[in-house]
Amino acid sequence: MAESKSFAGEDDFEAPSSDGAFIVDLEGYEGPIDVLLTLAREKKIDITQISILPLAEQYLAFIADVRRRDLKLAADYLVMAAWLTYLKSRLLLPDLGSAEEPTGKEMAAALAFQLQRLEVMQNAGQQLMARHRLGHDFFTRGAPEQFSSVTSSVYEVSLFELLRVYGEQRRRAAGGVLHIKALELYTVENALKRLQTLLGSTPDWESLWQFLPEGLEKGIVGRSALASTLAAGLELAREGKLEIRQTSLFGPIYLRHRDVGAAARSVKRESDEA
Amino acid sequence: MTDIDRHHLRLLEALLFASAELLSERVLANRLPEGADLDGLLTALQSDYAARGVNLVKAGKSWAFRTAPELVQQLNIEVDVPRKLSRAAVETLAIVAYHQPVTRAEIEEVRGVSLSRGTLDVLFEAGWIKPRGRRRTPGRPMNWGTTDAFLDHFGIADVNDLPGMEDLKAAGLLDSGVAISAYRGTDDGGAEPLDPDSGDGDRF
Amino acid sequence: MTDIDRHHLRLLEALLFASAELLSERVLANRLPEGADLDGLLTALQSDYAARGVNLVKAGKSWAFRTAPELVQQLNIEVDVPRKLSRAAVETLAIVAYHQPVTRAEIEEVRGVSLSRGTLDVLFEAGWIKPRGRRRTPGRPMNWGTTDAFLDHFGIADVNDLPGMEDLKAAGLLDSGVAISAYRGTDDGGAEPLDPDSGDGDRF
Repeated sequence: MAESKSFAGEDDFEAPSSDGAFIVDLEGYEGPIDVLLTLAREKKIDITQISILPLAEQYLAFIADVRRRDLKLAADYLVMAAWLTYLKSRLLLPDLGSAEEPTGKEMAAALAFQLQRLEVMQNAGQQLMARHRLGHDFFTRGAPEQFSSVTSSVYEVSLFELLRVYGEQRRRAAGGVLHIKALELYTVENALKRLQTLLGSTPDWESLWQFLPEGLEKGIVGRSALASTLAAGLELAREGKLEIRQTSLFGPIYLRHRDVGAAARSVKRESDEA
Repeated sequence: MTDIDRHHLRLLEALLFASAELLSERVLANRLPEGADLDGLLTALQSDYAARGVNLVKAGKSWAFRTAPELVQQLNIEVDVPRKLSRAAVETLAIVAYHQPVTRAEIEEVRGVSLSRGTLDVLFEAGWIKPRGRRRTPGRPMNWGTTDAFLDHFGIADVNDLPGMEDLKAAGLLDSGVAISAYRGTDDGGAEPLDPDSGDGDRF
Repeated sequence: MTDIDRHHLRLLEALLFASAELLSERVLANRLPEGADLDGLLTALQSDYAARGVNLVKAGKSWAFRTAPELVQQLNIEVDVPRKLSRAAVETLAIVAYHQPVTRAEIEEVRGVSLSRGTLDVLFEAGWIKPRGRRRTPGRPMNWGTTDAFLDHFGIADVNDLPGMEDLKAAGLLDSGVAISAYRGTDDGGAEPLDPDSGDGDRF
C-alpha cells in the first residue's frame, strides 16, 4: 500500500531570481511569512539578530510593488504589511516605557522566532523528501504470505476510507437539505410582497412586528424576517409608498401607508407579472 | 567468502526478497553484477537460511523465499487475499461509529436506503459492531455500537476521538457549502437526534 | 539462547518475513506463544539481519523486513514514480511530524497562512498522518500525528529519531514560543487603510 501512495520531494521550490530582482509572483509563496523568509534569504538578512527593520522595509516595498501592478493580494499579506508598519514604528520611536504596548524589540524577536521556526520546518520537509523512501529506495516483501488473524480483520478498510465514505454520505444526505435550509431565511423579496399586500389594509401607524409572518420560529429565521421586513419597509419608503417612524433610539418602528392608490397599483402589477 | 561475494550475496538476498514471483536462474544471473558466481551464492544463501524461519527454496530452475514448512501450520498461514468491504458496509460501519447506539431503522434513515440483508452481519462477523441492548421504544429495536476491535483496527483510542463534522470538512473529507447551519450557534437547541456531534459542543 | 527462544525467533522471523505490511508489536505479541520475550527477540532478529541484504526495521511500535536501502542502485527493481507532493503538503507533513500532536490551527500558525482544503487530506490518504484525539482546550480541536507507516516510508525508527529533532527541541523551535500573534491585539491599524483585524484575528 505504502509504495503506491508515495510522493516525490518538491526539490524545485520556487526561488526568487538570483540576480536580486525580485519576481513578483505570489503563486510561488506560501503566505507572508514565507515571503519574508525568502526576502531574508535573498538579502542575507540575519533573522536571528534584530536586523528585522530592513526586512520589514523589503516586505513593504514588495507589497507596494504587487499592489502597484494591481495584482490581487490575499488579506494575509496586507495584515502582515500592517503589522510590519506597526513594528517599524515601534522600532523607530523611542521606547515610551508603556506596559500597554510591546517594545519593538519584543515584536522583532517574535517575528524572528516565527521566521526561524518556519525555516526549520521547510528544511525538515525537504530533508524528509530527500530520504531513502519505501518503494523507491528500499522495498517490502514481494510475495507476502497471509496469516489468518495477523491483523484483526480479514477486511481491508483504512480509517481514511471510513471517514471519506462517511463524509460523502453526509454530503449526499445534506445535498438537498442545504438548499431547503437556505430558503428558511425570510427573504427581502418575500417581505416586500407581504408588506405591499398588508399595507393596503393598514392606513394607520402599525408596529413593524405586525408585518412579520405568523408562526415564525425564534432565532435566526425570526431575525431574518425582522431584518428583511425592515429592509423591505425602507425600500418601499424610498419609493414613496409608505412612511417609517421611530421616535427613540432602539424604540419601536412604525410603518404607515402613504398612497393607497400607488400601493394598490403596485400589488396589481406584481400579480400581473406573476 | 570475499567482500565482493558478500556484496553479491546481499544483492541476491534483496532481489529474492522483493520479488513477487519465483526468480529463474537466468533472470538472477542478469540482475547480478557480471562475474558473480550465481550457483555458489545460491548454495550459500540456502544454507544461511536452512535453519531459519524462512527458507530459500528451489523449484525447477527458479528460486524464492518461503516460510519454513513446519512453521506454516503453527502460524496458520492462509493464501486468502484480504477482502474489500462493500461500500454499503463501510457506510454502515461509519454510521454506527458516529451515531451509536443506533438502530437498523435509524441507519436506513441516515443512508436513505434500506439496508440489505447481511450488511450488519458482515460487520458483526468482522467483530467491528455488536448489539448494545434494546431501545425503549415500541418494537424494542436492537441498538448497535462499535467494538474495541473496531477501535484497534482503525487505531483510534476512543469513539469520541473520531473527527467531528468540522474536522472532516477542514480535512477536505466533507465538502459542502455551509449554509444556515453555520449560523445556528445561538438558536439551535433542537439538535437533530442523529447529529453525530450532538454532545460535544465543539462545532461552532 | 535456549531452544525455546530459538523456536520463538523462527516464528517471529517467519511472521515478519511473510508480511509486506508493518506488523505492530501488539499483533506480534498476540501471535507468539505466551511467555515469548518479544523485545529481546526483536533485538536479536534485528542484529541477525543488520549486515544482510534484508534488514529488520522498526517504525514506531511496528516492525517489518525491508531491503537494505544502500543496495537500491544495483537492484534494478522497478520503482514507483512517486506522486509529487505540493510544497504546502511537504511543509505540513514536517510540522505534523516535528510538532505532534498538533492541531490544524497550530499548523496554520507555524506556516503563517491558512491551510487550504486538501492539504491534510492528501497526507491522511497516504496513510502518513492520522487523527490523534482531541485537545482538552476550548473547542476541543482535533490533534494530528504521524503514523508508523510514515516512519516506515521514510525509514525512521522512531519519532524522536527524526533528523535534527534534539537540536530543534533544544533550540526551543518546537515550542509554541512567542509568535507575532501575541502582539496583534494592540495593533490599532492606523497605518494601513485595511483593518488588520478584519477576517480571522487568530491567523498569526
